[in-house]
Amino acid sequence: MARVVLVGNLGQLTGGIAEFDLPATTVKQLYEQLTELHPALGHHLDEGIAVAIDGQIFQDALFEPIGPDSEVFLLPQIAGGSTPV
Amino acid sequence: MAKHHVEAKVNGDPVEFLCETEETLLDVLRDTLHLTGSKEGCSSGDCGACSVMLDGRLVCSCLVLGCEVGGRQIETIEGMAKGDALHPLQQGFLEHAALQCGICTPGFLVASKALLEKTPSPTESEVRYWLAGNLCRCTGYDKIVSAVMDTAAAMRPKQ
Amino acid sequence: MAETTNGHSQSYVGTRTVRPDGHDKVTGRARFGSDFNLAGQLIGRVLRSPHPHARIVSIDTSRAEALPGVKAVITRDDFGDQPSEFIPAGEMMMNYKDVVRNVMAREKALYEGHAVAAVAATSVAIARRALKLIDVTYEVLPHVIDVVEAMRSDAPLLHDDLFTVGVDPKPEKPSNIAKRIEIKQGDVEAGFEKADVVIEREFKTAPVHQGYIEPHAALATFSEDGSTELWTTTQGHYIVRAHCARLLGLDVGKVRVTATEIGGGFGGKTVVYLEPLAIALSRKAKRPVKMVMSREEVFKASGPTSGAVVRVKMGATKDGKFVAGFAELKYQAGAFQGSPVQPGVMCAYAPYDIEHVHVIGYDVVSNRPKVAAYRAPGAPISEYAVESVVDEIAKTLDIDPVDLRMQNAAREGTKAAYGPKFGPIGLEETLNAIKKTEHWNAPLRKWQGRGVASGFWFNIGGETCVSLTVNEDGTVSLMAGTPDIGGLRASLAAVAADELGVPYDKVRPIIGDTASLGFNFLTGGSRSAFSGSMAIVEAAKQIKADLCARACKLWEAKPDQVEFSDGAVRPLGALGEKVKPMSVVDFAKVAGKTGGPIGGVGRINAQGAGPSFGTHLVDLEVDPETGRTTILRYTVAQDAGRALHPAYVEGQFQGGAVQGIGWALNEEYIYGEDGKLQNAGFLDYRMPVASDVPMIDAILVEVANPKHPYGVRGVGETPIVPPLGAIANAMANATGIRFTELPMSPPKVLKALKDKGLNRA
Amino acid sequence: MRYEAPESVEGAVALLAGATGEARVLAGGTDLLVQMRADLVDPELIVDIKKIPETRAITEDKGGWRIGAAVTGAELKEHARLRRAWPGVVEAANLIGSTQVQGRATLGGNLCNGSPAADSVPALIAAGAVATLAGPQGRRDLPVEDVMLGPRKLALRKGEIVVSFLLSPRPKGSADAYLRFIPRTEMDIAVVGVGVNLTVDGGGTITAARVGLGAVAARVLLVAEAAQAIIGSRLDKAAQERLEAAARAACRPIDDKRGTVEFRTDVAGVLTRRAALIALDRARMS
Repeated sequence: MARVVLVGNLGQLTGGIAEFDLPATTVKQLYEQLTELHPALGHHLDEGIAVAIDGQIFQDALFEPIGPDSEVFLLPQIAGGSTPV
Repeated sequence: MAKHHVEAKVNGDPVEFLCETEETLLDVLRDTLHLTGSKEGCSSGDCGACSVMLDGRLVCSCLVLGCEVGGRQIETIEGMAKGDALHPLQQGFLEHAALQCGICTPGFLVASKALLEKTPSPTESEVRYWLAGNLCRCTGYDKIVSAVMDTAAAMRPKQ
Repeated sequence: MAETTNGHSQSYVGTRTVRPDGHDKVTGRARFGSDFNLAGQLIGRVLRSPHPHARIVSIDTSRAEALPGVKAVITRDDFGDQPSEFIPAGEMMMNYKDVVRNVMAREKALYEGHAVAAVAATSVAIARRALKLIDVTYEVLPHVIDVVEAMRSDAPLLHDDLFTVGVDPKPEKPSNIAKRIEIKQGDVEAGFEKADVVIEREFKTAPVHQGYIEPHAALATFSEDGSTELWTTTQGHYIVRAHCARLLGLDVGKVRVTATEIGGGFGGKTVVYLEPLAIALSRKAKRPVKMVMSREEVFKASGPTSGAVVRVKMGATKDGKFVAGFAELKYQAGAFQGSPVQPGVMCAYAPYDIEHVHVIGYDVVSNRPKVAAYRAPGAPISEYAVESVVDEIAKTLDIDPVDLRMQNAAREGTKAAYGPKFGPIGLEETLNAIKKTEHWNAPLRKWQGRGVASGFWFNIGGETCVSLTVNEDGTVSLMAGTPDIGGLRASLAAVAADELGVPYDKVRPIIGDTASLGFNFLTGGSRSAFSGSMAIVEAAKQIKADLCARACKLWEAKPDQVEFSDGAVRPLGALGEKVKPMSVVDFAKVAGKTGGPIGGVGRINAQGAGPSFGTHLVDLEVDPETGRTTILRYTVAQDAGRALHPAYVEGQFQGGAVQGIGWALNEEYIYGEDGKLQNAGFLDYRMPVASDVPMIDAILVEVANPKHPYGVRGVGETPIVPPLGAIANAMANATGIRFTELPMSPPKVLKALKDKGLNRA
Repeated sequence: MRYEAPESVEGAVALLAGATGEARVLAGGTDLLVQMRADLVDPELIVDIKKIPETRAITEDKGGWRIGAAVTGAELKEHARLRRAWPGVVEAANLIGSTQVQGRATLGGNLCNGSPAADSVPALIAAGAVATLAGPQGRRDLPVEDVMLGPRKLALRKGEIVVSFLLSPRPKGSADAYLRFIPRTEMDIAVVGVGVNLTVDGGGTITAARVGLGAVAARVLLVAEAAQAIIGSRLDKAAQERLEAAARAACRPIDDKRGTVEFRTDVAGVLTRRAALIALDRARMS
C-alpha cells in the first residue's frame, strides 16, 4: 500500500481527510482510486496537479510507477515561468 | 506640408530619404532605411538601445529628428564590423558572454566604441558611468563591463 | 577546434563556447519582435482606458472607421465570450473568461491602460489620429489599488461573480479575494510552545515589472481560409498559438507562430496581449497588421508581479533550532485572479527543516494590470520575509547567520515544508561556499553593512520536442521549440556535439516555428536547457541506433559486434580487423544508399527537474544624511547541478542578483489617488543602471541532479529569490534598523534614521 | 508640423513671432521630442536654433564667458578653461541625462523646458548668470533667476528666444559647486539640486556668496538668506548649521513620486552644506 498525502486545498475536497493508503501501482490507478473514494476530487486531478513519488516531483505523468511502500504527495502544479492559478 | 527631403551619410554611404517632421532618426533608420540594428526600447532617451554616432557624437537616435540630419554623418551598429572582421568590442562581447537576450547589445557596442575612442584606458567606474544610459536587464552588467575593459586592454598598443 | 574525420572526442559541455547566434546579435542582424515587416502591412494601435475602473457604456467607432487610411477597428464585439472554466494551456491554468477580458475590455475597464479598442491603418500617424476618433462612454466607478483595502468587505468590487475559493462554507457574497490557500505540517501552535525565541513581523513589497528592454510586438497575417501566420516576441510560441486559436475560434493547426528573437521576458512574455488583436485586425482588414507597444503601454498594460503584504512568525530554541514557522501572504493578482501566491506559500519555508509549518495565502484582485509571471513567481516575496526574520533570530541568539542557516538547512531526505522529501540538493554547499569567500571576512566601516540570505525554487521540466538532422556533409541541424532567451542555443549545441561526437561549430541550432516541431511548453520555470538537453540526448540515441543498424548491414555484422562511441560506429572484436570505424560524416556521405536521411526527434515530457538553492552575500553603505544606499560588493553561490555553459549560468546568477537589487532598493509601481500609474517609464521606474552596481561574483556549485543525463538543474529563477532578504539584512546590519517595506528607497530610509536620531554622518 | 532651421537670430525670432499655432524652439530636443512622442505637445512649428552660430559658441567676453544657448553639455565639459573657471556650472550641465543625452542637451533648453528640477539652472543662478534674450522688440538681458516663473512658465515674450548666457569674470579666490540628489547614480531627475558660488578673502573668510536651490519649489530659487548665513564666516560648524537652516527654510516642495516634502527639505540642507564646502575648497585653491 502506498501512502498518499494531499497537500494544500485538495484536503477540502475530501472532507478534510488528507492521508490515504492505496494499492495503486501507477499515477493513473492512484487518480482512479482517489476519484472512486472522493468524486469531488475528479476534475481537480485532471488539471493543475503535480505528484511527488518518494520525493521526486512529476507533472502530467499518468504512467509513472508507484512502489508498494512509496510515499506519494499530490501538490498544486508548479508552472515556474508561467503563472500558476 | 510636404515631407522633408534629406541627404546624409550612414556608415559612410550616401543616403537620401523623405520624412515627416515628427519622425525621429530612429524611425528613419528602422522603417525607411531598414537598418533595424538600432533598437527602440523606450523612445524617451532612457534606455540607449537606439544609440548611434552623429558627426562623431554618441546620441540616442530616438531624440533626434530625421529632418535634422541633412549633410551629417551617422554611424550605426551595422557599420561597426569592417569587412570580414568584427570590431574587437564585438568579438569581446561574444567571448565574454556579455549578452543574453541581445536587444541592448547594439546600443552597448556603439556606446562602448565611442568610449574607447575617447578614453582608451577607462577605469571600471568610467566604463559604468559612460554606459549608465544603456539599460540591460539580463546580465547585471558584470560581463559587459569586463568585456569593455578587457577589449580596451587588448586594443592598446603594447609597450 | 580540431575536427577528426573518424570521430571526434572533444567535449564541449561545460566549456565557454561562443554562442551560435552571437554574430547576428553583435552586428544588429538578429531580428527581434519589431524587426519583422510584410509587404502591404498595416500599423495597429490600441485605445486604452484612462480610468482605473469604469463601466463601458458604449463604444462608437464610426468616426474612426470613416478616416481615410483606417482599414479595421476592433472592440469587445470582435471577440466571442468564453465560459468560466480553468483549462490547461500548456502547463499554465487559465480561465479564458478572464483572458478574453484582459486582451480587450468587455463590460468594464478594470485598470488604467486596459485595452478598449484597436485600429489598423496605413500609417502610424493615421492610426494615432484614428484612436482619438473612437468615442467611448464610460461610467466611472470607484477603484481600489491597495491589496489590504481590496480585501475589505466594503471595497469596490471588480467582479460581482468572484466568490472566494478555499473557504468553508462557500461565501454568499462576492469579494475581491479570489482564493484562500493553505499548507500545514505538524502543529504550529505546539511548535511555538517549544520555542525559546519567537519573532513576528509584517512585511510589505511593491509590485515590480520584469523590465525587459524589448516592448511587446506582433505581426500577423490572416488568409480568407483561416490560415494564420504570426511573428511575435514570446517565451512560448506554442502557448501563444493555443491562446490565439481559442480566443479567435481558429484551428490550432492553421495557426503558425514564429518566435522572433526575444529581447528579455523574465516571465512577462508568457501571456498574450497584442497577438490576438493583431490577428483579429488582420482578419478584418485582410492585410498583414503589425503592432508594437510603447514603453508606457508595457508598464501600464503588461504584467508586473504582485505587490504583497506578508506576516511571518518564526520560533526557534535557544540553541538555534527552528521549531515552528507561520506565515500569512496577501498577494495582488491585478484585475483578474491568478497571483503567484501558491508557489509563494510553498516556497516560504522550503530552505529549512522545520517540523511545524503553517502558511496561508490569499489571491486578491484590484484595479491594476493583471500580474504575469516574474522569475520564480511568488518566491522572492515570501522568502524575503522569512529570510529577514531568520536574520533577526540569528541576531537575537547571537549566532552567525550562515551557521544558523546551515544548522536548519534542508538537505537530502528533509521533508520539504510543502510535503515531499528532497532528493540530493545543494543548499549546504552554497552556504559553505559563501563562508569560504574572502568577501565573508572582509572588514566593514561605519555605515556599511553585510547581509546574507538563501533562496529556493522548484524548477520544472515539461513537454519538449527537438530534432537533430545529419546533413549530407555531416553537419548537424538542431531545431528546438523553446525561445532562446539567454544562450540556450549554445548549451543545446554543446550537448548535441558531445552526443554525436561532431565539432560544436558543425552543429547549427535554430528555434523552429510551431509548424516544425511537436508541442513545446514555453521557456520558463528554468526548464529550457534542462528539458531541451534531455530531449537532445533522446534524439541522438535514435541516430546512434540507426547508424549502428546501418553499419551492421554494411559490414554484415550482428548488433553486438558494433558500438557507437566518440562520434563513430566502431567494430568490436575480430570485426575490427576487417572494417574501419565509420564516423557520422562517413555515414552522411552514404545516407541515401543506406536507407535515406539521418535524423532523430526527441519528444518528451521532461520529469526530474531538481530544485536549485542559492545563497547571496552583499555589502552596502548607507548615507545617513540622505538615506541613499550604495551596493559595494556582491557574491552569489548557487547550485547549478551541472553547468552546460558556465558563462551563461553565471550570467543568470548576476542578472537575477541585479534585478533583485532594483526590487529591494528603488523599483516600484507608484499610483496616485486617482488610481493612475505615475511612473510608466524608465525615467521614474528606476531599474539599476551600470553605475549603480558592482561586479557580481558568481560561484558555481555543482551538486549533480541524478534525474538528468548531464546532472543539470534549472538555474534561471533562483537567483532573484535571495537578494531582497540579503539586502534587507545588510541594511539592518548597517543601520541597526530592520526595514520591513520594499523598496528601501532613500525617503523611507532617511525617515527611519531620523526617527531614531541617526541621520548624521 | 513645420520644421525650420534659420541661420540667424533675427530669422528665428521672425518665424516664432509670425507663428499662428503653437511654436516650439528646438535645441537639443531631449525634452521636446519626448513630449511630442507622449502627445503632451503637438506644435505647428518647430524652430531649430542649432544652425545659428551665436547659439553654438563659447567665447571669452571681457574676462567673463558667453555661452551660446545651444551649446551641449558635452561641449562644455570639453572646454578646459571654462571648466576651470566655472566647475559648478559645467558639472551641473554634465548631470543632465546620460552620455547620449549629453551629446544633445543644452543650457538654453534645460532652462526653457521650465522644470524646477533642471540641473543646470541652480548652478547658473548661483553663478549670477545673465541670459541674453532676443525678440521682436530687440534684445534684453535677464538674470537667470528671473527667466523661469513656474513649472513650464517663462518670462519670455512671444517670439523671444534665449540666445546666450553671460558668466561674469571670476574675482580671485572664488569658485562654485553643484550637487544634486537622485535615488540612482545616474538617469534620474534631481530630487534636490543645489548650486553654491562663493568668494573668500586671503584669510579664507567668505566675502560673497550665492545659493541656487532646485526641485524644492515651483521654480528654482535664489536663496539670499542662505548666502547671508555664510558671508563673513569661514564656514565653521555654526555657519554650516545656519546655512542648512536657511536652505531648509526656503524650501516649499511638494510630495510626489520622486520625494516627500520632508525628504526634499532635509536633503536640501545637507546638500547645500556639502556643496558649500566643496566650493570653499575650490575657492581657497584658486
